[in-house]
Amino acid sequence: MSTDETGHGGTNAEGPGNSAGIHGSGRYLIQLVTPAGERISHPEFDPWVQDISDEQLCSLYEDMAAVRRIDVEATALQRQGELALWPPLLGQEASQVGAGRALREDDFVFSSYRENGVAYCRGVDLTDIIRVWRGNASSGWDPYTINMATPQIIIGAQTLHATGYAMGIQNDGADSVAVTFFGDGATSEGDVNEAMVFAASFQAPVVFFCQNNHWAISEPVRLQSHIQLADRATGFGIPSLRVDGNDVLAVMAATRVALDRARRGGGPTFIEAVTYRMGPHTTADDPTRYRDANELEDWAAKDPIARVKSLLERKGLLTENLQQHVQDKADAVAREMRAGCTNMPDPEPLDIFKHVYSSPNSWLDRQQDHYSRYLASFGDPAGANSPEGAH
Amino acid sequence: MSTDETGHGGTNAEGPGNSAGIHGSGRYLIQLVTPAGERISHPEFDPWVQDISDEQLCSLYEDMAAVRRIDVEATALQRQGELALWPPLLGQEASQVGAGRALREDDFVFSSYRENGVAYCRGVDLTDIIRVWRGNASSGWDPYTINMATPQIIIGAQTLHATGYAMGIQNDGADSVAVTFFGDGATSEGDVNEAMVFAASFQAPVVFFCQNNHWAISEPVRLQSHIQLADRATGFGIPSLRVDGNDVLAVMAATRVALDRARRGGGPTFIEAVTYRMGPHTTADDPTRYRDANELEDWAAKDPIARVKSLLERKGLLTENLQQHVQDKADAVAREMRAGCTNMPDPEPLDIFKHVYSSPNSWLDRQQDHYSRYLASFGDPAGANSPEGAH
Amino acid sequence: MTQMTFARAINAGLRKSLENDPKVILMGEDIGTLGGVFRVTDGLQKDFGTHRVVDTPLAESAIMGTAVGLAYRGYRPVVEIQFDGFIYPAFDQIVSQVAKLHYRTQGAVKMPITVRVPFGGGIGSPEHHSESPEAYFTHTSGLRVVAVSNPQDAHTVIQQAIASDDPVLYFEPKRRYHDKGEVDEAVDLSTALPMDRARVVAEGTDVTLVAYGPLVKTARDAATAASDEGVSIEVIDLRSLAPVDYATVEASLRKTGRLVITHEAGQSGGLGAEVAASITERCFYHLEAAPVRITGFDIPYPYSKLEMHHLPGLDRILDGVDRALGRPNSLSGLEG
Amino acid sequence: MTQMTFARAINAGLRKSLENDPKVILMGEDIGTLGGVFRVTDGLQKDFGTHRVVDTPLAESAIMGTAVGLAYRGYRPVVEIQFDGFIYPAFDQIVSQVAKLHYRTQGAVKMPITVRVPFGGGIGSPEHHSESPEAYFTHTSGLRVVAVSNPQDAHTVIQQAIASDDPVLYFEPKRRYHDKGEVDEAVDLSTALPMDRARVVAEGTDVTLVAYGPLVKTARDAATAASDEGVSIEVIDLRSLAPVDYATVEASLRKTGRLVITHEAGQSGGLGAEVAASITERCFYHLEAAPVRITGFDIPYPYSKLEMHHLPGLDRILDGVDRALGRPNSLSGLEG
Ligand SMILES: Cc1ncc(C[n+]2csc(CCOP(=O)(O)OP(=O)(O)O)c2C)c(N)n1
Ligand SMILES: Cc1ncc(C[n+]2csc(CCOP(=O)(O)OP(=O)(O)O)c2C)c(N)n1
Ligand SMILES: [Mg+2]
Ligand SMILES: [Mg+2]
Repeated sequence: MSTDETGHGGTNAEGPGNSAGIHGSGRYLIQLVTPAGERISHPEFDPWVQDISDEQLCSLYEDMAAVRRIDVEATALQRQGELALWPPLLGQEASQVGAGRALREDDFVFSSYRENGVAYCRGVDLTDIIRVWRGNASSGWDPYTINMATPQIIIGAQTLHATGYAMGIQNDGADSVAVTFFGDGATSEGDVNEAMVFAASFQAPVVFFCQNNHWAISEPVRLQSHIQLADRATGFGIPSLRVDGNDVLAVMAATRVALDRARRGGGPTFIEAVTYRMGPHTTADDPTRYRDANELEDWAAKDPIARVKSLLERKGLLTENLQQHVQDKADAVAREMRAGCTNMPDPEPLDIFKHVYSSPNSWLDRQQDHYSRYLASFGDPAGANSPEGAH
Repeated sequence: MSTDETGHGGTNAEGPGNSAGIHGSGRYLIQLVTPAGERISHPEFDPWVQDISDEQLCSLYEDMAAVRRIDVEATALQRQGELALWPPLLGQEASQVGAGRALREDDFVFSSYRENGVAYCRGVDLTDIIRVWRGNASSGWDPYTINMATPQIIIGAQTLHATGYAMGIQNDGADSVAVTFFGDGATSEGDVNEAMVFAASFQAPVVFFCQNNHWAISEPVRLQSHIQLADRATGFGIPSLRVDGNDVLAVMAATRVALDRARRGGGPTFIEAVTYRMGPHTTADDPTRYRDANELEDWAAKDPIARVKSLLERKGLLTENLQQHVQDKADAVAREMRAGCTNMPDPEPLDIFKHVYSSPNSWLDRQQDHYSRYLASFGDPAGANSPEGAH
Repeated sequence: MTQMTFARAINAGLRKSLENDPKVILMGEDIGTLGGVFRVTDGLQKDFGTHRVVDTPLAESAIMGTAVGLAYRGYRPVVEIQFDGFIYPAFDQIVSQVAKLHYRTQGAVKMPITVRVPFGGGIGSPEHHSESPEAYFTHTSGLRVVAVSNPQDAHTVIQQAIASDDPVLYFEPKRRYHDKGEVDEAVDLSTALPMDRARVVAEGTDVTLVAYGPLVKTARDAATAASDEGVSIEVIDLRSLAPVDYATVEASLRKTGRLVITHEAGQSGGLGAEVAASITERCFYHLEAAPVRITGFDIPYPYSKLEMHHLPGLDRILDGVDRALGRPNSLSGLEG
Repeated sequence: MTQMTFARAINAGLRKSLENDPKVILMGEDIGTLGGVFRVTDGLQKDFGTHRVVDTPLAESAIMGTAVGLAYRGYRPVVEIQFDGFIYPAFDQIVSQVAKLHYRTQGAVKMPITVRVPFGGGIGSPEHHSESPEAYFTHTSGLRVVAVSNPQDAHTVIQQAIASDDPVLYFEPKRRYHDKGEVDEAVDLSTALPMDRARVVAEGTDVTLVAYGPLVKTARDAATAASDEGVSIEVIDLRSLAPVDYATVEASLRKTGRLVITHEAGQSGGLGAEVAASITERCFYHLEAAPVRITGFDIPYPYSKLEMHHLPGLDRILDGVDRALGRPNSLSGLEG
């Protein structure tokens, strides 16, 4: 959760040039660490993570472990009836932490509902992360406080927001970047494709970060596309990268390449992070209905956290001390989130009328007036004891 | 207008194999006749038009001339107040006749508003072609009579219809093909991109025929895309062809390649026909406001009809006889269309209530009853002398 | 007669349609192996194959647009929109194509498309999963719109909708999916109540209460509660939202003279406005009081902790009944 | 005061907004070099540059969605939808994003987006060029909807809409673009009639005639014609369609006791239903007759040779006025 110490590779003047690692075919899978945790050298992408010190590597591990712990805790909270729903990102920690940690504070993120790991890297308050899933708000936080829009549920819609935001950055003459996260299924939506049209046409500083986690609820990625998703972008004139999404260093490198291009006026980049949704779509889903247990096993062997742990071990960094520290951190995070959840005050009935408009509206004001009279007719102006509506 | 004599190349067993002429990059421009009318040999595509006899070449010329004459006559009718509007296809005759003549009768066309040349090749009645533009109907013909949907005004919407129709062909186990025509501007619409997603996913027998006429009203094609439109399709896993859209033979060859692939179960193909809209967007448009006269001149030098004429001349086929025949044909076509236009009976007021539903609807029946009473209150049940509505 | 859930009743209706007409084809997201997120299409792909029950890529405009193409080819597509809030990307294809093609082609091209939409709130979901978008479609000429309220109707009307040559928006009250009811699977469609007809589901004499979809149950409960207080409510299940069967509503109104309409959708421009305006137009001199609308508020659907305040419940409906009857109510003394 | 056309008056208003606020940015298809197909943005790109007046690729959902992103970044996008019938591809972004984001984020993110929509028929165009989609938006919570009827309002209200922190759908009656009127370009926005207020444009005592957009002129002409027959019509230009300024309509109704509403959109579920229902609710005991709706029919917009039969004209409106007044009319003897 150390946004400030990272993300500078992209503006590193010694980094490789603008065309780094772009493969028109998109078929090349960027990998810097093997599933066994072996660091393999890669002349093109190594320079983009050469500033990642041992300490930072440990901190990436810490973030990934914390994010996983958030998932586990939130799932438990859901099972205990404290949350209405939770969309786990289990298995996608490297994609989200690698990308999230590559960003600068002034970059702006437009994500879907699954990017709680990115939000964590942006420094989101742990209570804010679950407000929506508890049913206490439609946005957990003020987007401007962490420069990240709140979860978007309409598949793909946020990619256009990112593109528009990027057009604004461009108009402002700034070198920030808009980064949008979306899934493999989202690539089929018109909005995502139109976003690429606009991004390419205006050469807007936007990064399209697609987490190909192989599933859109019950639909396998091959139903959306027979070819690799990274190839989609090239048809719009947008360079693309295909990266091992379970390799946190590779993801960080690829994201930095894309950010750097955008900052330098080189326009959009599309990143396909190849990863896997190891959990259900949401806590309401039962993936055993539609997918093979073997597939899950295969991917468990590529677990992103196990991988970074192996890397640390090979480097002699996986001390007991570190493990304890990470465990403590994860515990603290989980504790804080749980406390935030159970202590969250219930909203007030009349809150439903707030913020529909930014100035008075005669229709709504009348309805609010009538409803508060209705609530008052139960002898309780705040409505706390009023009967609930639907039966 | 001889649908029956053409379109067999695609099923010609001696034709080249399934992979003919597909270039992933889409950068290669297929040309069989130079602007000067010189037939250049092309080992890959020649076989696809080897059955085109001298006689058929003359008939292609005839169709193109007739189509141009339709345009000129319709524009005149518009100027004379007989038509409300007309969208000329001036300059795109080779694209439309080349593609239109490659089709089989059982193929089904879903076009935009500009494909009057395709409709001509499908055998449309000349009066039917202008019903819409006179304001006498929203469809000029029954789509099933010529297996061509009536003009689609919503940009790109028809590409999905074609894809769905093709899915139906597939389910039926037939070897017909759905062919959809659309413009360069249309490639930016979500629908067109979603159509490619579905077509690729289901490997539907559909041909995406994009007439890149360089303009979408006042917007040049480079605003829609910095790269060639044919490249778009490859990002969806759809093979594409880029063809000289002013070369009727090349267009026919490319279309046959695409149709053949579809018939053999090879799925969709995207064709970019590079052509030019020599006239205004519609008769309501004034292109001098936004485009350079030089550009028009450049393209006039590549005129598709002049080209086929030169080819015929080089082959010694451009006899006075032929010229007279073609002239007579064009005159007859124009005469028939004009007569059809000016003799078209006006619709009846109560026609507005017909065919909203296929069975009685209580809301509408009441409104029709009330309106007929209203008309009757002017003493004229048919409403012919009733006052018109808006002022 | 079999006891079955609402969801199962639709499933059984879909199965029948698939069996009876080879041109019926189901399309949507996750409707195949998974059987839909609400299991409404459970088992159908297994039994009818991937060509009859089609998992589509994730793109609603394309689902609707390819359904149009399939209809051109003679098919009867039944499209599932996963949740109400995801129908908007398909809005253009619905409004400009599905609704208009029969008219555009002067009857030459039929659009026998059924669009199944789980709608309404009350299930504790986040945004976009609890919308009531029906008024957008009832205002769209060329569409038929129905909303079912009980397993038997769900079973019968889905088959009628699929058999209709007109496009039909078929709204399923998702919070009632698990409700059970008796279903006669041998129902004869030709003699069953046509899908464009309303039904009086509880007779009464004092006030007419019009509801549809999820609120029919609430309305019936309200009628039961009111009868304890000596108020006799006639409950009408609208069933068809476009066209509304005004003959049935009118007959009731002429008896009661008072009208309450309830729906979850926002009040302004909702279907309640249309019913109130039309009934006022048709029987002004029989009205003893202004029609009352008890509806959702003019707000985006709120987060689930507060959704019960947005949704019309039994008490709010009864308060509206009191208003229609001129009895003391929460707004007493306000109106002039 | 300058004499100018309707289109020019909007143009001048846009120019002022561009001058006064560097965050105002115009986006749309063909609005740059061409100046829009109706020339409403004529000359603006030349004077303000391609970064302030942006020709976009041909994709309405993207135009709206990128406008959302620009609003996130602090801009005030003014989007042109080329014709009413082309707004539907943007429907999802409008309904699920533009309308809901301020609510979703509890006021943190403002959506000061203005969507300019040339709307309505009467210009002899083919399908999709004459739609009246306003009711879809008036039923969408979170949006403000206005329709202007004369050059001065067009000029003033476009600036008010752009200055509003809420999203505004601004409907321009395209068949009136060439109408001329006096425009005070020095109008003070802070003292001008707020955009959410209706205006009585002709006083009268016998019946209240409510219109908006293109039909305000027709309504005024009807009032003039009726006065020859001794019928005094009060004409109200609604101006704001969401929210409707019911206080103004109510005041008139209390005077006349009779209401006629007219619009080009189809009747069922149109704004007329909302006005009729709300006015009935608010002043039932002042109503002498049922509110009358004179509107387009529940049909897709017909081909242009017949459009004048679909559009409410002066005579049809007067027939409705007669109905409201209980005078002989085309439906005399029908109602019970
Ligand atoms: C427009 C729209 N259609 C459908 C849905 C329902 N839905 C929610 S998530 C989802 C699958 C998304 O898959 P993907 O894009 O791969 O993202 P992932 O869930 O795997 O992160 C679907 C279909 C939606 N939210 N929005
Ligand atoms: C959805 C939609 N948006 C906008 C329009 C208005 N419009 C009509 S034609 C056109 C340009 C189309 O350009 P292109 O696709 O290149 O086809 P061409 O006219 O050149 O044949 C536009 C913007 C429309 N008809 N439909
Ligand atoms: Mg996925
Ligand atoms: Mg074009």
